Amino acid sequence: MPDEESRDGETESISRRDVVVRLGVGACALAAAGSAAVTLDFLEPKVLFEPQTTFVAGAPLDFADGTVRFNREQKAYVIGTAGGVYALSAVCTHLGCITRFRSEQRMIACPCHGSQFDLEGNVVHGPAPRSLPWLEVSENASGSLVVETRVIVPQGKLFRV
Amino acid sequence: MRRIGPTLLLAVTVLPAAGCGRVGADPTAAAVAPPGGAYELELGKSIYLAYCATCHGETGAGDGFNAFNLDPRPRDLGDPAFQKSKSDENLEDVVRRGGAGVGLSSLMPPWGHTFNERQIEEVTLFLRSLERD
Amino acid sequence: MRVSLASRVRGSAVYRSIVRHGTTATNRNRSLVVFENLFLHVHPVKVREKTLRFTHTFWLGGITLACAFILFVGGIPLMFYYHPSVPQAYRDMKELQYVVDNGVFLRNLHRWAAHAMVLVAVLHMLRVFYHRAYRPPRQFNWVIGVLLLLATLLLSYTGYLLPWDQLSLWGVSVGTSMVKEAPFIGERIRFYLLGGNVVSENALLRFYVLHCVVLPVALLLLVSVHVWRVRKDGGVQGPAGAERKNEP
Amino acid sequence: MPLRRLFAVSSLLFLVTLAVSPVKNALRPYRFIQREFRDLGMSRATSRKAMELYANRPVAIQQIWLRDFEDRVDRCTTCHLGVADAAMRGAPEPFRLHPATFHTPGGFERIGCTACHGGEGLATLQDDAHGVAQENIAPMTPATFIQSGCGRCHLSATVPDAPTLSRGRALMERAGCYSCHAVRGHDAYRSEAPPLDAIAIKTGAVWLRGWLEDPRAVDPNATMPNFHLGADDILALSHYMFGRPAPDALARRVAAAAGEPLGDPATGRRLFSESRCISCHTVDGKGNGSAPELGTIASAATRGWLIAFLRDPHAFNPRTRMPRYNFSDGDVRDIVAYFDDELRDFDAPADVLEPLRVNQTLAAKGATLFRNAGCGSCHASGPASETEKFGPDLDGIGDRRAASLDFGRRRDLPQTLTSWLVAKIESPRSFADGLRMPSYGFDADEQRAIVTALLAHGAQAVPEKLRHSATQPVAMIPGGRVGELFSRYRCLSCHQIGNRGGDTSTAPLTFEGSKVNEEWLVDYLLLPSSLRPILPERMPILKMSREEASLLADTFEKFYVDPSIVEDPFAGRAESDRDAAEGERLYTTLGCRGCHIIGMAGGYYGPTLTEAARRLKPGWVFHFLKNPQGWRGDIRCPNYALPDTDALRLTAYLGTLGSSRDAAAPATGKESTR
Amino acid sequence: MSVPIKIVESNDPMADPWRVAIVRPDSRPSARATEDRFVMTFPHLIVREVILFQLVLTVLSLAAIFFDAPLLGIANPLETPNPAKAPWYFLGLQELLHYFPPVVAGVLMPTLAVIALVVIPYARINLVAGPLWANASAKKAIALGAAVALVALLFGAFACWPIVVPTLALGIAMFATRGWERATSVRRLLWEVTLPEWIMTWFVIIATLLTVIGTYFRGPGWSWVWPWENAPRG
Repeated sequence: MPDEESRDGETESISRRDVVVRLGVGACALAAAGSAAVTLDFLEPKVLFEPQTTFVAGAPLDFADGTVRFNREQKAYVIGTAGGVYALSAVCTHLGCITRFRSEQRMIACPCHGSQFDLEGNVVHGPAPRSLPWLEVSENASGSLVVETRVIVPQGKLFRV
Repeated sequence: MRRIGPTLLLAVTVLPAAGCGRVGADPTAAAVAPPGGAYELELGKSIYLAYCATCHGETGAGDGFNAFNLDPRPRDLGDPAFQKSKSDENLEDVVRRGGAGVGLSSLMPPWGHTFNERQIEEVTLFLRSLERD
Repeated sequence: MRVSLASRVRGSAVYRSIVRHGTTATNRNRSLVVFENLFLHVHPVKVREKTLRFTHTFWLGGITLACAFILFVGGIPLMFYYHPSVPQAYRDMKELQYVVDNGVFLRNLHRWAAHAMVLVAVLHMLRVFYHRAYRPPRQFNWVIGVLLLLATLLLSYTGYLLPWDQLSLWGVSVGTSMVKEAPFIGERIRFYLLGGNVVSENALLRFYVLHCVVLPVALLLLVSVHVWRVRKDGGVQGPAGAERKNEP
Repeated sequence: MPLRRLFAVSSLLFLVTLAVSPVKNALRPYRFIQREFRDLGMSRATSRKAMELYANRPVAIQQIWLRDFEDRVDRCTTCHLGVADAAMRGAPEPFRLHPATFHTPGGFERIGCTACHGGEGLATLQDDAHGVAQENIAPMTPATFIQSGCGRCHLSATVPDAPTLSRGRALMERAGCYSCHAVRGHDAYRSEAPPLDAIAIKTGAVWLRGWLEDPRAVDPNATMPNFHLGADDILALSHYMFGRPAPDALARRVAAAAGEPLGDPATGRRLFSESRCISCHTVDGKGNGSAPELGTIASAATRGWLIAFLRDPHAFNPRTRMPRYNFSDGDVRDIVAYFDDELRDFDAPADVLEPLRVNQTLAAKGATLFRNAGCGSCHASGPASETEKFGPDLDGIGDRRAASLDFGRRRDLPQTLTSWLVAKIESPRSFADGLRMPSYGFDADEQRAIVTALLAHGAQAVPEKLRHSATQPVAMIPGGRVGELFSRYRCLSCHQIGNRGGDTSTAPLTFEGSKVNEEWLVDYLLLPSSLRPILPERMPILKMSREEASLLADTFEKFYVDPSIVEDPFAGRAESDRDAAEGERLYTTLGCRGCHIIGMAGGYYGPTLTEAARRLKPGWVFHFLKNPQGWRGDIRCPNYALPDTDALRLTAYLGTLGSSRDAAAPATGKESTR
Repeated sequence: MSVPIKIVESNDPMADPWRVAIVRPDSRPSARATEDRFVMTFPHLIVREVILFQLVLTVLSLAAIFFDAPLLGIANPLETPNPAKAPWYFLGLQELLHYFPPVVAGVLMPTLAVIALVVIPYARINLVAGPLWANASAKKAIALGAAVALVALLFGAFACWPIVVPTLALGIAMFATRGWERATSVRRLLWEVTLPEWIMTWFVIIATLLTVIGTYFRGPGWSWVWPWENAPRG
């Protein structure tokens, strides 16, 4: 207890009682710290029940120049060009509405606040601050296209087919 | 024995066959394997009874009902000497490519296109269980 | 002469802004420890030495309080992994057991602490009775105590349904069907309690809210009053017969 | 002890106890198993890349989440890390690569693990996951019954690649389980057991009592189980049955037949063998055994009844699989004469067929007994709706917890569902007194098959999209005249059409039209020749008229065809493809004679090909040779992966066989599924 | 010091006019406590409290480590476990239900119990109670005897032995202490037991008894079983 401490708090005169007390206080502190750590670990989910972030878009051949396919579940466009295939997030960069592809004007429009994007994802006009991000496209073992919606790639990075 | 048997067989056959000397050699490792071995043995058995037993017989003695006017007679698969003389690769090869494929009688047909590799493996596993002791 | 880290911290302005009293063991400081501290100032600065004796109260009230504290603190993390819905509620128990780190420990702790609290609370009540500590001026605190006991029972009981296993379902069915027998209002009460006529997902949700919000708050209030009253009524009272001993 | 020391000690104690759980948690078994797997993987890795994949594997709980399959979560792959990893072929458990089955590899993401293997998918501890000795956790399905997993989704009677399951279902069908136990999807089931109202005019009291005492002792082929009836019960029952009035029509027929003159046994014997009765019946144990033993038939039924029955079996038992042969009155008299001469029990008491003078009180007693024993469930003459479901219904039996089962007296059994079921089937009444289920005398394999079939009945049906009922479309069973013929000759008793019909015959008729030539079929129906010398089951001579035969053949030719089979495979092919000589060489080198007979030489497994040309259409032969299993999944003929040329040449060779009528026996070809 | 104590003990404070001081039920006895030794709350009380908390958590943690909380199969309204039991602290009531109509056992009795508990500190008898037999009149004895008998008969009528037996036992004990005023040690202590204490003790005993029976001695169909035959339920 403090009352057993040396009158002068600055100097460390190590009496046996003092050690005992410090031992106890230390143990408590340790326990507290440990509990905190364990709680954090506890709060970290160890399994996830989330929809797949990747989806199979189809065979490369399905994406001739100009094809635009919308995957509703994954909120992404898969677009075929002469050079290759790329995927575009369909989530508007303004307030996160789901954009729609207007086939007649061949552009992407947001129903909420009228933002408009071209097929590269660049903002044509509207409140949207940034262009739509490009998503990673790769090929799986069976040779069909796989889009990973979590990975954003620099604009213009086509998947050559 | 009914449960243990397959386990041991599995230990001595499939593990080396699958080319995992390091793990397979370890008996304790093999001893952990019964379920896998049992399932595979079951599959192998059902394939054997359906396709092979008519000539080789249910016990593998080469006395299936279709055997009697075959020349040469079907192999007695239970014969320990035979079992010793053949590696799993050999057996699988005969099953796969038939007698003709390995320079034996063409009366043993090739099953390589009827079964997939895994099934051939399972049959082989069962063949090993036919050895008489 | 070496200046320890500890003492340098104690010297810092920040530390002083938080802890107003010094470390030196003067009675002034010790008093400050108590009444400068929100949680400790339910205590008087000085207490009768005899009240510290184990046999004086057997610390039963304290143990009950400790259980309550453990239940509060342990219950909150559990809520992070619980959905009051069918069949997810039951699956969450399995998740705690199989997936969540230390989940099963926390669940067990919560369960056993709950049982312990009911038991100790009862013992506490008996202790108070046999020590005649309900006598004036403590009458009202006794009443609060009884209410606390009821709150404790209800908390434990509402929590009993949450795992949504056979034990919960039928434990609660049996209990609530007793309520049903109350004349005139019984049916009604049960209907409100279960949010229906059978123990269903509604009941689960209602019990969940009761268990996690309503009753804990009620308990908290009652406990604060209870503890505060203990001090106002002149501290813990030990054996009534204690005085008898020191007759001339 | 001074306060401060107490404080120190309790603080330490506090710290230690709080530390236990986190430590325990850090030592969860799966973490070690996954590290072990990493090392094993790296030791087996073939490429640096693979090596790195193993090395960088995070230690974490793996799971297969089947959102639209009862929202299952299978965490088996947390420890069974190699199930889909080719490098883990034959590795020690728990890392072993999963055996190749119909669904694996590839099916994991769709059906997970517990769907077939049972157990607790959520668990990450071995004993819990495998449901070892856990009252509230599903135990794993033992390897021997694993095919029950297939049955959860595959509801058809026969499931390819699941012989045990299929056999179990067939056995349950035959044994009549569904007439006492309600089971989803078998509500319309009717047992083949005959209506009993004609008993009095069929046989005698002595025989009946013998039968009631133990049917299998009288007839090894009997499907009727042993009810373990006491002597009094048997007496009462027999009085009850003889008390029941036989339908007049039948009674008159029998009486009339009894009065007819005796026939000629010699002719009878010839007719008997021509009619291939032992394709279903047995004589002294020789034969197929799916129908009653006939060795002592003459001592089991009166002459009059036999004659009347053979003339029109369907009048006596509408549900029988026995065809109505087109015998002349004389034929029948001769056959029954042959029975009287030879197929009788010579030690049987003289009065074995004496009817019974009915005692009404006993009869009344028998009536109650008849009801209580549940005889009506199988023997009722009415439709399925009238029969009473006696036993408990079996839906969900596959998911019952051992704890919820009544083991009664059987303390000897291990407390598992499977052992309980096996024991129930083996000796149903050993569990307690007063149980009504009779014993069927199944052998171990049959028990295993039936339990497999039972375990397939889950508590809830699997979601629609996962269910898989029929492998082939339900066949068009024609109406009108042809329909009558189908029913009269009971084609479906032996042949399968679509997913209907019995499996006695090796030749399903679904696409018979694409396979055989019409004129051959007519001849065959009139005078069936044996295609498989080795099999006791052969097509009987039904004595149908040429008109009937051609009508049937014509129907097959027109309707039962597979459009994917071309008429003429040689169309637009090189002349060299018609090289029959080359085909003959192939026939030898491929070892076809191992199974097929041509002339005299060859194996007995496959059908004789001596007259292939007359029988088989070249289009079908080609189609079959290209991929035998494509014709039917369970074909035993190996797939030689023949190039078109070779297949065509073989076809051409077979086309030369027996086109001239000089071949020894009339012969034709069919593939075997024995 | 001794004076106020006597008053507290006397059955009727108004009966002794020569007393110097009277402690009325609503006054604060703390005045008396002046000579008690005082110590600083910190550290003496605080540290004890900390230790107490540590010990409680330690014990509970050990329990949590070694005994898993029960978890049976998922709730299934179609499959009633036999017996279906409430949590242990309600099993006393459930046991009562076995003897009395639900209204009585499920509602009346618990309500009465709670009310009884609430009014304890307001019932005069609880405040001034002295030893039961201290200068007790024969009337009192008869009244008590009658009460005990009545209770016993009442519950006996419902064949509720777990209550009847302790009632009689305690009744006998109660009368047994009658003559022990001059006795020493234990007997003397027993003699000092007041009526409220007798009643509470009675209540506690039957409550415990019923709970124990309900928990360990009831099997399928609420039939009597022995714990060791009882299938272990969570």
